[in-house]
Amino acid sequence: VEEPLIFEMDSPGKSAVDLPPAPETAGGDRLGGLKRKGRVGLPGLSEPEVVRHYTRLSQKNYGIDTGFFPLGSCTMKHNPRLNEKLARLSGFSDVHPFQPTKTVQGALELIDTLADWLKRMTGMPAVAMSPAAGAHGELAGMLAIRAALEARGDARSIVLVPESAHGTNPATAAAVGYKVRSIPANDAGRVDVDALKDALGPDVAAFMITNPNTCGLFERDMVEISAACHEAGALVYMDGANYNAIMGRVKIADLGVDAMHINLHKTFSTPHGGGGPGSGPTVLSDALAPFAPLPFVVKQDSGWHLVEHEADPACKGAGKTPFGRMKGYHGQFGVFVRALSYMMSMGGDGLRQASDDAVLNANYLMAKLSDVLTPSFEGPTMHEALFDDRFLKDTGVSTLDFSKALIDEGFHPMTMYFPLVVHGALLMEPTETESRQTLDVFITAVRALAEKARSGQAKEYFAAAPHLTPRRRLDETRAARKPVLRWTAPEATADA
Amino acid sequence: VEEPLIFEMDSPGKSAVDLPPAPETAGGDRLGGLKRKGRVGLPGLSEPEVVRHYTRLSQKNYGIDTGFFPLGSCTMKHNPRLNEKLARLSGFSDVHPFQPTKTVQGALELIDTLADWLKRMTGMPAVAMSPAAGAHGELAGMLAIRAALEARGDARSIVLVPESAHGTNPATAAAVGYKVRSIPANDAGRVDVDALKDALGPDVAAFMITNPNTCGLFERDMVEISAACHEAGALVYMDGANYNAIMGRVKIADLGVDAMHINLHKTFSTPHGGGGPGSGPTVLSDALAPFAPLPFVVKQDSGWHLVEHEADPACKGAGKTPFGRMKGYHGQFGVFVRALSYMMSMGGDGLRQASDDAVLNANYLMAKLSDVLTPSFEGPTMHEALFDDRFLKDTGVSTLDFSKALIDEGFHPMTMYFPLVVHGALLMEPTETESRQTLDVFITAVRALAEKARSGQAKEYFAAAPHLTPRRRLDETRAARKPVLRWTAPEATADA
Amino acid sequence: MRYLPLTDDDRKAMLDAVGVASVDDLFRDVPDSARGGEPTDLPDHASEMAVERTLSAMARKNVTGQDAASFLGCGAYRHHVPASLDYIIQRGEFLTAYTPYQPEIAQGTLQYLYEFQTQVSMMTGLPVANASMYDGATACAEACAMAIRVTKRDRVLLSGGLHPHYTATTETFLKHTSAEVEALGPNPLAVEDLVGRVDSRTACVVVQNPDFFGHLKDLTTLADACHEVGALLVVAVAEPLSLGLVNPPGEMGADIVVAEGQSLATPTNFGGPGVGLFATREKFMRQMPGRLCGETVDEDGRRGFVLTLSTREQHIRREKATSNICTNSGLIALAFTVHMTLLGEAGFTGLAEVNHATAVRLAEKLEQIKGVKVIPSAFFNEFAVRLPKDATEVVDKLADKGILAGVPAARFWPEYEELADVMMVAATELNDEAAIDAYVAALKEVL
Amino acid sequence: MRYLPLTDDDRKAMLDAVGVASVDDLFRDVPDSARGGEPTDLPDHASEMAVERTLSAMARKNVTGQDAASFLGCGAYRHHVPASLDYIIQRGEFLTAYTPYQPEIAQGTLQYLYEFQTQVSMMTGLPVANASMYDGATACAEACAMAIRVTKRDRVLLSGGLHPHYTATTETFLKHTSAEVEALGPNPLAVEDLVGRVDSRTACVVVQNPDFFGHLKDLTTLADACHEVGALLVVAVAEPLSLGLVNPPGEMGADIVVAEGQSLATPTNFGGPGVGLFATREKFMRQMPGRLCGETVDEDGRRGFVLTLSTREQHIRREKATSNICTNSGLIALAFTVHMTLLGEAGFTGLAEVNHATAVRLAEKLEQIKGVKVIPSAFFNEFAVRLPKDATEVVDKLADKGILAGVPAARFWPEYEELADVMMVAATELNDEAAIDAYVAALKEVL
Repeated sequence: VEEPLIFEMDSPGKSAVDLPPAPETAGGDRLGGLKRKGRVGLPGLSEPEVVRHYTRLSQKNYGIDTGFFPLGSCTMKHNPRLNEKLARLSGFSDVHPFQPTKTVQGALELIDTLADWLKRMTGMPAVAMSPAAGAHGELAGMLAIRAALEARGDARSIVLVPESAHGTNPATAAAVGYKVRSIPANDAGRVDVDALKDALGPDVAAFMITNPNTCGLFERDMVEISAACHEAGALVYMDGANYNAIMGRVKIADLGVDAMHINLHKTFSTPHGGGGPGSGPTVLSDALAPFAPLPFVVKQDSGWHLVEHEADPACKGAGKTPFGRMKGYHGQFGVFVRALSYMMSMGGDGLRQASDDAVLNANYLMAKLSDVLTPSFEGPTMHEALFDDRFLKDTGVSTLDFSKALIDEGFHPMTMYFPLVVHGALLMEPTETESRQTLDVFITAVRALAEKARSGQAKEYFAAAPHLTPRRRLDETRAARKPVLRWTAPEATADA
Repeated sequence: VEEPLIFEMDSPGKSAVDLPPAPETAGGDRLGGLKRKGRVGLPGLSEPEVVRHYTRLSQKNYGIDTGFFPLGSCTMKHNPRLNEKLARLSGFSDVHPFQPTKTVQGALELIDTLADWLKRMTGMPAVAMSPAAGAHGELAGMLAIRAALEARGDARSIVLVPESAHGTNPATAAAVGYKVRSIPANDAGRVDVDALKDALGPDVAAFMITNPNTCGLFERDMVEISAACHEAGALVYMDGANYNAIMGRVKIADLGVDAMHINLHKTFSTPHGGGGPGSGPTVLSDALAPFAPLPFVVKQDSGWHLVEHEADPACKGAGKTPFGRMKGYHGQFGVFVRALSYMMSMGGDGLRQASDDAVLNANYLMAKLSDVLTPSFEGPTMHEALFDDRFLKDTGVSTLDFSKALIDEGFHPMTMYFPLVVHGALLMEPTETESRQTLDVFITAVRALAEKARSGQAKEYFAAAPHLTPRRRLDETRAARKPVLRWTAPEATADA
Repeated sequence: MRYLPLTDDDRKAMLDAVGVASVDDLFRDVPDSARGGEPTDLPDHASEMAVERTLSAMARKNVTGQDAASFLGCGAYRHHVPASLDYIIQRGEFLTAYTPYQPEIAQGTLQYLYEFQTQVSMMTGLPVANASMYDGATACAEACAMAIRVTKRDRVLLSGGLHPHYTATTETFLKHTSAEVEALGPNPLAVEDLVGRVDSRTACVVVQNPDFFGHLKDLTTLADACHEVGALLVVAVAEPLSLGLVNPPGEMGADIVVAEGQSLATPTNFGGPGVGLFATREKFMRQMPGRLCGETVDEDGRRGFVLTLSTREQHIRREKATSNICTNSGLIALAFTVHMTLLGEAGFTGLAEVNHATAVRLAEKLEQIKGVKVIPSAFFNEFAVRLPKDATEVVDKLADKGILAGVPAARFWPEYEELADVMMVAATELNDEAAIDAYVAALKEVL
Repeated sequence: MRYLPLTDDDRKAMLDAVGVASVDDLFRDVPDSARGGEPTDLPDHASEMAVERTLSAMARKNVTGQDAASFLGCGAYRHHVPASLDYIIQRGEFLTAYTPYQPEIAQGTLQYLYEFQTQVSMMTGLPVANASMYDGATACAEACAMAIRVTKRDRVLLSGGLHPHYTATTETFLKHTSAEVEALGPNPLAVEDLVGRVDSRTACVVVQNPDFFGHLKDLTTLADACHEVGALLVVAVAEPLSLGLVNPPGEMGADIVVAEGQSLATPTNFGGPGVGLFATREKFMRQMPGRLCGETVDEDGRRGFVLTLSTREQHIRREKATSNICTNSGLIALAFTVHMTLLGEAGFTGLAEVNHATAVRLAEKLEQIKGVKVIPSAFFNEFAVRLPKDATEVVDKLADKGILAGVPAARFWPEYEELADVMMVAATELNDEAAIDAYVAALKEVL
């Protein structure tokens, strides 16, 4: 069944909302003559039509709730409904950011409690809670690094980034005014430490490293890397995208890093929501802690206090010189509630077990698929299994085709063509919330598809996949060449 | 994707619920040696698996939220989420039926307020709130009738039921100890009043009539029928299954009836839930009011009072002699909240408009389909459009085949083979919550299918329909011949 | 009016298509004397906000289990409801579906009903179960009617330990049949002689386990006595969680088990809706009331599920149906089955253990109060206590202190003076140590 | 541990398949000095019940908009959220999906983003909109960065009427670029001379409408002044509901409109998450930050939607990307678009009217209190007032009386003594007559 756009379902005058009557006023409106003249152009629908429309749209989507979602580097784990329920307690949801702080002690306590958990887990002394997502957390970390360097009168100009890094790393470094230099990987899929050491110098502000890295591997030389950076006067930003593999196993502080963001919407299940909202608290070392952005919560004898200004005695008086503000208000509070709900549910023991199971699941996939796919690097791997496209050589089937064929088997494809350091990458992240039964069904399907591809008889089948979806492959070139980014009434088009 | 049974997903020892620790006790258990010995046999699953399992199962279902559901006599109207939200207020959901009544004044107020709305709408002086569904409401009504007749020393032995009635009517009459006599319909699809008058006599306890009747027609002679019954000393039970057509238009009291149940889960949108829970409050005339079942709510100076015993002064002292009790506790309270939420949202004006629109929608379907299907009776019809299978004559396509083919077009089929008074009946009830656009799409699909059927070329297509569903036609004979009503472990089967 | 999609333009165009001038014309079959039914004394339609405000105000007038420490049972139990359960039952595909008459597009409903029937069968220890009844009380009444059909006898004996609402509902249902219902009076202290009352006229004996006062009993002797004379033993279970810890009725010889599923499905909701569970022996399958879901295959040979044995039902059998039940408790059955699936073997038995231990803990503390006596020697998560004062007064005073302490027996039997000092008390996993201590302290104060 | 499906048996079998003895072996790449990361000082896993109890206790320490009459705004507004909206955004297919990288199985997300972009475009009066940003403040910062890219100039002028958090965020974002940010100080009373400050070095001027103090302004002259020198006008909208009643920025000459969508999407949630709206002129399309959804066709020629113009984004462009944004606010964008669809033209404009009338009503009543002055002559649903006393103290005292009366300007500018008696007050459809009267009465008491 095709589902039209809401604009194509318009019945003028209809509304799915009944309004209370507007109160009488003595003096008419006070709009200063700025009242809107024309229609907005919004369509009118009744409530039954709206509910059915979005229900039907939802049925064209794939989510963790509907099936296995091994999208590498995205940590698509189960999203508990308890998180949603607690975030909707009116004591959390119906609280305004600018209430007198004596009326929001529970909200401040929640922020401080979550911060405390994050600090204990990572062993880091401080955390900036306000970043709204991973990339935003990177920005906070890099701003803190720049502030710290400037505070010691040594801003520097270069940030080093491994070639396997997520695109957000160089983009963030550039946003903070740094030039970006790429560091190559070695044959084992890890940072080439010698190359890094060669690149370190008096103008290097920081090294941004993802660990476990985007090939799914732990950077064995991490402690040495941090030491080398610090020795060269540079700071270490660790991208926390893959933190799920090591929480409860590795204290971040022990790796010598200065900053790491944590994606609450991935690692702490809060959930991804089709593209957010996220939340990216950034843990900071002692070197960076004084520069953490506004606002932040401190516990005082009189209760929890929200520091919103540099002039606040809890700021300046306490040796803090915040580098600024990341966004409006006090962080992604609704996401905090969900994250704390998850963390308390899992506990210290459960979080460690989650890392163990995530890593075990990835290694199990690797073990069970290594003979039919081509693993890019030697294991053990961490929470992801990386393959390249050598197994597809001479089959005429591409990584893209192979992934699209998996959709017809009932699975969300793995991450494709990332990381860039291997050819035709297939990056699978099973997470700890998948059962062995599910992995086995997936393994069977992947093996069958790999055999089908290698048979040489199925090139057209793969090229045409997926076959069973609400839409077949979409023409992305056409979309980009002459972008149509909004609906326009057919009449208007005819006029144009 | 196939979805196994939960029993086939078992991992022993697993659970999707973490329990609090059991408290220590001084003296061990107090089970008197009756502790369970063996396993229950339940499967162990984790929360992610359970959520995914039921999400996937849900996707094999069709509901109002997913599409048009013109199932005749079932009033499948939109189910507002406001109802669900308000029923979940802890002040309603987390209240125990046996709290001291001073702690549940709001709950009693709600029951009394809903009763008041029902009485005002129908013009009837009393209502029994406790029946749990339509058939249960019928039972309450017939028990009240029997009690009233016995109270006047004239129990009688026969109940008259039109041949077009729902099966629950004769089943209910039988459950109250009456013999059932069928009254034929006339050519206009209505009760044959002469036949009824002939059948009325000193041993007739009641006439059970559905109005609008199951052919979708209003019983024009209703006032006369009631008068004739009363004259013969019989009482009139009106089946309220089709009340949606006339609420706000016709006061039930004006029709001279003595009892009518109201399906809150149909007429008042509370919703149907794949088969309940329902709620069937039964409005009663003055003749029946004293016999209404326990419990009931009365407003007193000190607040709302719940009458739970015949010995209560608000019962015996007030001339009430309840015929008994219909079920545990005080009625389908959670359903009451939803119904009142809907009724207050609609208001008196909205409820009348709902009837008008439901009737208009049915007549529109009738008008737009009369040339391709074969309407059974002359209109205007009320909220349903009834067709028979004459239009399928000599096509080799049955009513069943035709209905199943509609599924492939994205619609839930209409009611088939009911009422029994026409051959191969197709009974469509669009309800007021469908838009004209939806009806037009449906009309186009039905017209195309009717033409396809009449082309004579598509017999096999229809016989094999539906084609696009999670399951094709199911073997019901096999299911009934050797019933398998529960899962059994494969080993156990092998042993048997 | 947000729920109505027709606009005035639509209405006009549709009236034109129908060929009438106004909607009034469509109601022309209504006799003149019955026109003008508009309920002019009802308020007009209202915004979500306004409705929410009005109903929230009513809700706030109730004392909830969150406002007060609650120890109430008597067939309705307060347990933790997992968040995922409440999410699943609100999915539109479940919530807004009809009874699964079209199995090709109702496999979701049908499969969960099949899972439900299997779970109920496992819990009760009987091989077949139906797809739900209205509630425990009506299921009990239907069980008696079924026993009468099966045995072709007329005498029904109801234990005095049966939930008084079950007793009253059964009496009402059977009032106008040939059945003779003998309901024994309540007596929490004495041993009831049911065995001695069974005879060759008896269709069935109905007992509750644990009974209304909390007594947990071995039913084997009674079952044997019933079977010896060809009567059936019907066992009612008001707290199905007990089946996680206690020997199931099916293994003690019950022929029919009925139960109220609320405790494992939904909050107490002031008593409704619940869900009736109904299980029996294989040989009685075709005499069961209610819907049944069965396994079969589709045209392509794939396993699927359908409603079956509908020749028992009223839409086929009409006045000869086994019951008049039609709509039942589908969504509450779903809630029940989801909860049972979430719990699994380990969770179900573990939760039962926590409940029992909590109740024992409470009993041990109450027994230390002078004049307070816990009546049953064996119980699950609920027990009657005898107080040194009038129980209704005690409950009333404790309610003012924020403790919903129990249900006075006098609420059900105001005429039995000897029960005036008896109160039923339940404890579940939601009653933590602090709540128990607060209860004990408050009770001491008012005694 | 309810979220973990592996059993110990599974783990053992899987370790065997991998060929290692224990999970520790899988972590062998971790340097010895970094082992032992187990957070032993954290509590163990807990039941749903226990977590709910702990977090509910925190929630109860907050005063909610249901406990107190709330008149707070300053960029976060309390509106009625329709029940159907909250249902839709909780559907697992939306809630648990990822960013729609695989369009064949993400048409649900993509179609609503396309609907969202269209609605934002319609509301703002600008032809293209993106698929959401984090919030209004970051959208504002991104707009300035974009204006710098488009104009290849460095000066950014921020109005003193801009939300102070938007100002601070923009300053932070642009801190280490070549940009020179000039942020004017707050002055609710004076007319700001923005026109006189625009020059040929100006990349953009940012104003808020209605501004932080509630002033509603005609921006046409300022737009002309900007365009005359080749600068862009960026307009921030903190209360998008105002666009239902007020001339949209696009029609007053804005080149970029940024807004905070929270007010139409979610409860206030102590300030987050929100959703940033971002719209601009067609010619700047390829310079926009954030995700964009575009229309296309599939292999069978059917209309479908995809993420497009991703060559602007960091996963392609890396350090040359238009922004580093990746995850944005998909689910809040869904909430926004569902609410806008529910409202439709009639509901959106009608709700705006109710809000304005409610605010006017409140203003009229406040103006009758001696010493209280409503500052803006034209406003939408919020306005600054000058009090005869210190505003912080007044707010504090009224909070104790159950009135959340407003936000003192001193909360944002503690250093501006002349703002000590200024308070921002908002009124929405949720403030009924009774709440307004209670407010006025309580305010009189404390003044």
